[in-house]
Amino acid sequence: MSKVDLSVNISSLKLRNPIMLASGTVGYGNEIAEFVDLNKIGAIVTKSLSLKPRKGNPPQRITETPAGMLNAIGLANVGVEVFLKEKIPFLKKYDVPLICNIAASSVEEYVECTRILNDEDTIKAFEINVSCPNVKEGGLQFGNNLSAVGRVTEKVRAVTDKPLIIKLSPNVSYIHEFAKVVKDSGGDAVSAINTLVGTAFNIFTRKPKVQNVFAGLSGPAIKPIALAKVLEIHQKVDIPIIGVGGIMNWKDIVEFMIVGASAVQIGTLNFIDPTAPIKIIEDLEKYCLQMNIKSISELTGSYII
Amino acid sequence: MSKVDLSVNISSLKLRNPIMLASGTVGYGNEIAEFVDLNKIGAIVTKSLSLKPRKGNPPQRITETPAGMLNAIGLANVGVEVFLKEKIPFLKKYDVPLICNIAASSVEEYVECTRILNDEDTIKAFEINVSCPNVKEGGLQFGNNLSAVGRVTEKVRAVTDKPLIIKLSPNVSYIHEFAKVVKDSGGDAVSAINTLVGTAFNIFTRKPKVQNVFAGLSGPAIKPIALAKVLEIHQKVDIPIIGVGGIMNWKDIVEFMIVGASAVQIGTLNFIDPTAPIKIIEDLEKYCLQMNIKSISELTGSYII
Amino acid sequence: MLIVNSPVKEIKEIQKDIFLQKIYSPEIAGQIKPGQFLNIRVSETVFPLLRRPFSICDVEGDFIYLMFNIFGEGTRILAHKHIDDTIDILGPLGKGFNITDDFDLAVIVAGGLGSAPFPFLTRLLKDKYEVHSFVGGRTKNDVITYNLLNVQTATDDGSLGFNGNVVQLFEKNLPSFKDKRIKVFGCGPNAMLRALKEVCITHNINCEVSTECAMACGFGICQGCPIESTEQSDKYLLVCKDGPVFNVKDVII
Amino acid sequence: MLIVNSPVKEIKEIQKDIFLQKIYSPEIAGQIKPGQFLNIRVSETVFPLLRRPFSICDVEGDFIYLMFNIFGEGTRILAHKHIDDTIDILGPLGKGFNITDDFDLAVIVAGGLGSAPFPFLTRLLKDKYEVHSFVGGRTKNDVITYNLLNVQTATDDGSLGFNGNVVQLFEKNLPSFKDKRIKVFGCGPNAMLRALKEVCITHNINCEVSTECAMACGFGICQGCPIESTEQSDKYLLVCKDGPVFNVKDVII
Ligand SMILES: Cc1cc2nc3c(=O)[nH]c(=O)nc-3n(C[C@H](O)[C@H](O)[C@H](O)COP(=O)(O)OP(=O)(O)OC[C@H]3O[C@@H](n4cnc5c(N)ncnc54)[C@H](O)[C@@H]3O)c2cc1C
Ligand SMILES: Cc1cc2nc3c(=O)[nH]c(=O)nc-3n(C[C@H](O)[C@H](O)[C@H](O)COP(=O)(O)OP(=O)(O)OC[C@H]3O[C@@H](n4cnc5c(N)ncnc54)[C@H](O)[C@@H]3O)c2cc1C
Ligand SMILES: Cc1cc2nc3c(=O)[nH]c(=O)nc-3n(C[C@H](O)[C@H](O)[C@H](O)COP(=O)(O)O)c2cc1C
Ligand SMILES: Cc1cc2nc3c(=O)[nH]c(=O)nc-3n(C[C@H](O)[C@H](O)[C@H](O)COP(=O)(O)O)c2cc1C
Ligand code: FES
Ligand code: FES
Repeated sequence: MSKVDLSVNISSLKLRNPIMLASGTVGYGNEIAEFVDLNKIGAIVTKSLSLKPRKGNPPQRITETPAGMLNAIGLANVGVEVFLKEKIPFLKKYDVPLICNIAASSVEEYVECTRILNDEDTIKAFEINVSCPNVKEGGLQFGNNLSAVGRVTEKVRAVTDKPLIIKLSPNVSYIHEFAKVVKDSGGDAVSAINTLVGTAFNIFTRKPKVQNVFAGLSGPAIKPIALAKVLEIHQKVDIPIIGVGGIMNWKDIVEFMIVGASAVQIGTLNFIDPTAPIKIIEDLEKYCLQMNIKSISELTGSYII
Repeated sequence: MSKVDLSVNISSLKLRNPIMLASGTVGYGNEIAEFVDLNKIGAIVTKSLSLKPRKGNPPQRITETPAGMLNAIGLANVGVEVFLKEKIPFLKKYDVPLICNIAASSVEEYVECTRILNDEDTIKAFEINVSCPNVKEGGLQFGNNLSAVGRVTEKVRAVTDKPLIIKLSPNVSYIHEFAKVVKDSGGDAVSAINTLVGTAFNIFTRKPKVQNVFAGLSGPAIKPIALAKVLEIHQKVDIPIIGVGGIMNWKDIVEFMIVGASAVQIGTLNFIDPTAPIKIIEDLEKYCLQMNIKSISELTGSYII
Repeated sequence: MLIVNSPVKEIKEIQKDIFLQKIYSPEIAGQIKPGQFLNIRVSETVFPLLRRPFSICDVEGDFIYLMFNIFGEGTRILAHKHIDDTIDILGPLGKGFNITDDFDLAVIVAGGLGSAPFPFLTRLLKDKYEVHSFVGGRTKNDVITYNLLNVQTATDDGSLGFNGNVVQLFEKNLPSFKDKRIKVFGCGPNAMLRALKEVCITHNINCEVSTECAMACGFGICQGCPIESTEQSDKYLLVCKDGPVFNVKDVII
Repeated sequence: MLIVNSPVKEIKEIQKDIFLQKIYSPEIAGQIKPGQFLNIRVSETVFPLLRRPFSICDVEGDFIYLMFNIFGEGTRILAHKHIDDTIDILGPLGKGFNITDDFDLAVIVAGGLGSAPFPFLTRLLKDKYEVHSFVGGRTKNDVITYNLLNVQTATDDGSLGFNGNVVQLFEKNLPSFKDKRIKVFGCGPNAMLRALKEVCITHNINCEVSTECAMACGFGICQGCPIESTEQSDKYLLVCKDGPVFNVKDVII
């Protein structure tokens, strides 16, 4: 047995280790299971689900940038019904906390999705994606609108007792204001960050490289920004934070925890080395032993400023 | 003589080519002049000047990140008086438009700096840095505060007839709102973007790698974000835009121009290859010839979406 | 699907700017099929960040071959590997060509680097089937006939072979195949594959093509590589998982 | 200041994990002075992005030498260069050691890779002056005495030479120099340089140290490398331009 306690808590959700697989980067778990023993992972977050299936954006959907990538998948997903019928059975075979990420176009749709998914025991928590570029409320993007984020949190809270995580947009001036609204509206935790808005153009055709024009930037390029957002929240709001953005190795995870994350999500790295999450767990354990850390949760917010 | 017209206009400021050297990345021109024939550059922007000399932040001030760097220099500068006395004489020897970048802690200080510098003929335009992390108004950072940016623009406009450029912060939800305020308050152009807020921590000491904790992210990592900000402004506000952020080669410059920039600034690249700006000019010319572009300004906002 | 680090054993410039890389990879060699591909991490660093997809060009015992040109940073780094440097391979990926159909004559139609998957396909077909190859390029430098059989060439500028594109050349030759049950295997730029599809549909010819698409993961988790299906308009197929080889009847290229 | 691409001609591991790289660079060799440094771009790509500063370790005719260990990604890439790969050098940078002072005996005090600038300094001093070297490290593997003269060693763990740090060793030996006009040249971690400064100030010994600091440009345009001056409290000196060598009297380390 390991001498280091790697388990962490996000509100009432207990994870065997802080490593979650991020929404949109592991589909519904099937393909990644060929590389990762899901039973060893902290938690898995589904691709964003909407009420009805969504076809997503036409190609080209992705492009590479320096130390990063842009994507505009357009929330392609099977919808909650098909998810329950066709995707959950596979995930039931594993002993890994399943977190359903939900994306919707209105407060009502968020609530409806949650209600439909809530009875499924395999689902251990919800992560609400308020930061997808296509989702607007009153002309503003949901994720950039304090009162919209408050309203979604409150209404979804009303229909579920499971841990409720709100995934925040980084494309705002002060992310801690959003974390505060989440807390005040009954949310249990926040994930920070979703992708940053970016674009890229072909200089010969003058057309956007990603068909949707604006796309989301992820990968190591954004890590310093994600760390700053997590730190900002940690300094100002007392709410559990799940750190996401540019994690490539165990060191990045330690860095996220030091600046305030209780757990982390691995995204883009799954595309590059899908076996990394497992290797990282071992490395984290070694670090803790070396640093004489008994429980990895001691790291959370342990910065010395 | 060249067959391509590389000259561009930013309001009444005519540049021989679109390549400007960004504030804070070429000091006051002396050292860079060993590598770059300043007479060939579009314009040079000084390190941000304040009314009084500023010592800047204690070390460590910089650190590297994936395809980027963080800096928190803390606006170390000689102050406007010393600048006029000791730094201008060197720059006078060159035939290159000099743009003074100004950073201040209050509207009054911005106005005062501009007034003092305005009589110096060598100074061809002002760039107002409203996005430095240390500068606050009413608790908010200046650059994230629409009315503060409007007020600075208006008041500085009142004391100078030279082209007035406002350098915008990218750490906001909708940068075009700021560009609009600048335009409505009498500004002639905007520079986009300044650095993004980021941080990095040492995982063994748990201390910030940059002493100031929060620092500004620059370099190729941020290029997709900078491009998206320029495009957002171009789509919504009719004002000349100077594109800045992560430019490493001529292709990046073309990309910035396509999404809407009338000119560009090279920042971090000066540290890595100070001779690059000159090489890039030749490459730009070749591209224009190849693409049958007579005047490089045709590129500005020529995206096909 | 495996992730293996395999050593480069030989790098040859088989013609100007076209590289053939021989890699010792028994794991991959043992299970890969023609038309499948590999997603290769060319550097351990964050630059370039993503893997790069390459067709399996050929298999010989425990060795596999890649064929590529220097297109951007990733292929530049790949071309500059030294002997015994290892490369990080994820694969085999996707669905390859179906060679169990009912046909007598295999016709290969390749444009530019679209020749890459065909040496391996040819190796597996040649003992059982007659194989004819139509190979095109913009100029003669872009025509890659390496290890192909019964080759006819076409160039846009007429510098080699037929003056025109390779699909036109193929169509022109169709009459000569008229008594045979033929199957066409195509690879090249999407514009070429579109033209090939049209010809094959018109003449009711069985045709599979290997399509190209920007990819992140290569194995179905990122949804980055959609291609429009002719069957279902409400969802896309994925090039990396459902393809890269499709029957032209099944996709809108 | 120049930017040159110079070919690597030899890479040697002079002791476990310590590399010496010989580079053909007549341009740099012709003008660099001991204590000056080079800012090296180890990759043409954006990773790593910034140049890496290295002391000039030695100069022999048209060749220069660098000494380094594999610390992170940049030095890893540098250590894996092949013969005749070129490296992109910006330099010479900064102010070197002043060897025109009035002294009879040069005393070198080096900790760990702080030995790097001293082979060159020793080469220039040895004909005119007596040179004594005190070299320390955490363990015996960290003690680098390469091409130094009259060496005494110290290790924190006592595995080689004096059991303690190199500044203590130097101080212990001070009495033996008491009739000579000595000048001390120090390089090593800042904590060591602080201790060395204290000893030298206490005993009124002329001492120059080469300081270390994170750098972006290396030539004075980024303001990234401040060091507190003893003269002026209202502004910092720059390590890259005003240093990296400072007289201990002039800076607060
Ligand atoms: C299934 C499949 C098989 C392929 N087989 C081969 C082959 O055998 N030989 C060969 O030379 N090329 C092949 N390609 C194309 C090859 O992947 C690209 O040439 C390569 O990714 C270019 O990388 P780069 O870093 O040199 O170029 P860059 O332009 O620097 O790459 C930038 C980004 O664009 C992507 N990209 C660029 N061109 C293409 C392209 N044509 N298709 C998909 N993504 C692209 C890259 O993967 C990368 O993410 C194949 C592509 C696919 C999808
Ligand atoms: C004037 C000067 C002379 C030097 N001379 C030598 C020498 O002769 N031999 C030698 O081995 N090392 C020397 N160093 C230290 C050397 O620059 C670092 O070891 C090297 O930058 C590490 O780069 P990396 O990519 O391997 O490490 P990483 O940790 O990956 O580097 C990350 C970043 O931190 C910076 N950094 C890391 N360590 C240091 C350090 N100690 N000092 C300054 N910046 C650092 C890097 O430049 C880079 O920007 C010198 C430093 C300075 C300032
Ligand atoms: C291809 C791709 C698809 C994504 N899809 C979703 C999604 O459906 N819902 C969501 O909340 N986040 C989605 N994300 C964002 C990631 O979950 C994560 O927040 C982001 O990529 C930053 O982490 P990374 O840098 O580790 O990738 C997606 C990211 C990528 C790269
Ligand atoms: C070390 C450093 C110092 C900077 N100082 C200033 C400054 O004083 N004033 C300012 O307006 N911008 C300053 N900047 C921001 C740059 O001018 C530029 O907006 C930013 O670096 C993005 O461009 P880049 O990615 O090309 O570097 C500084 C940037 C760096 C890296
Ligand atoms: S490339 Fe990721 S799903 Fe196809
Ligand atoms: S490293 Fe840039 S000023 Fe010293």
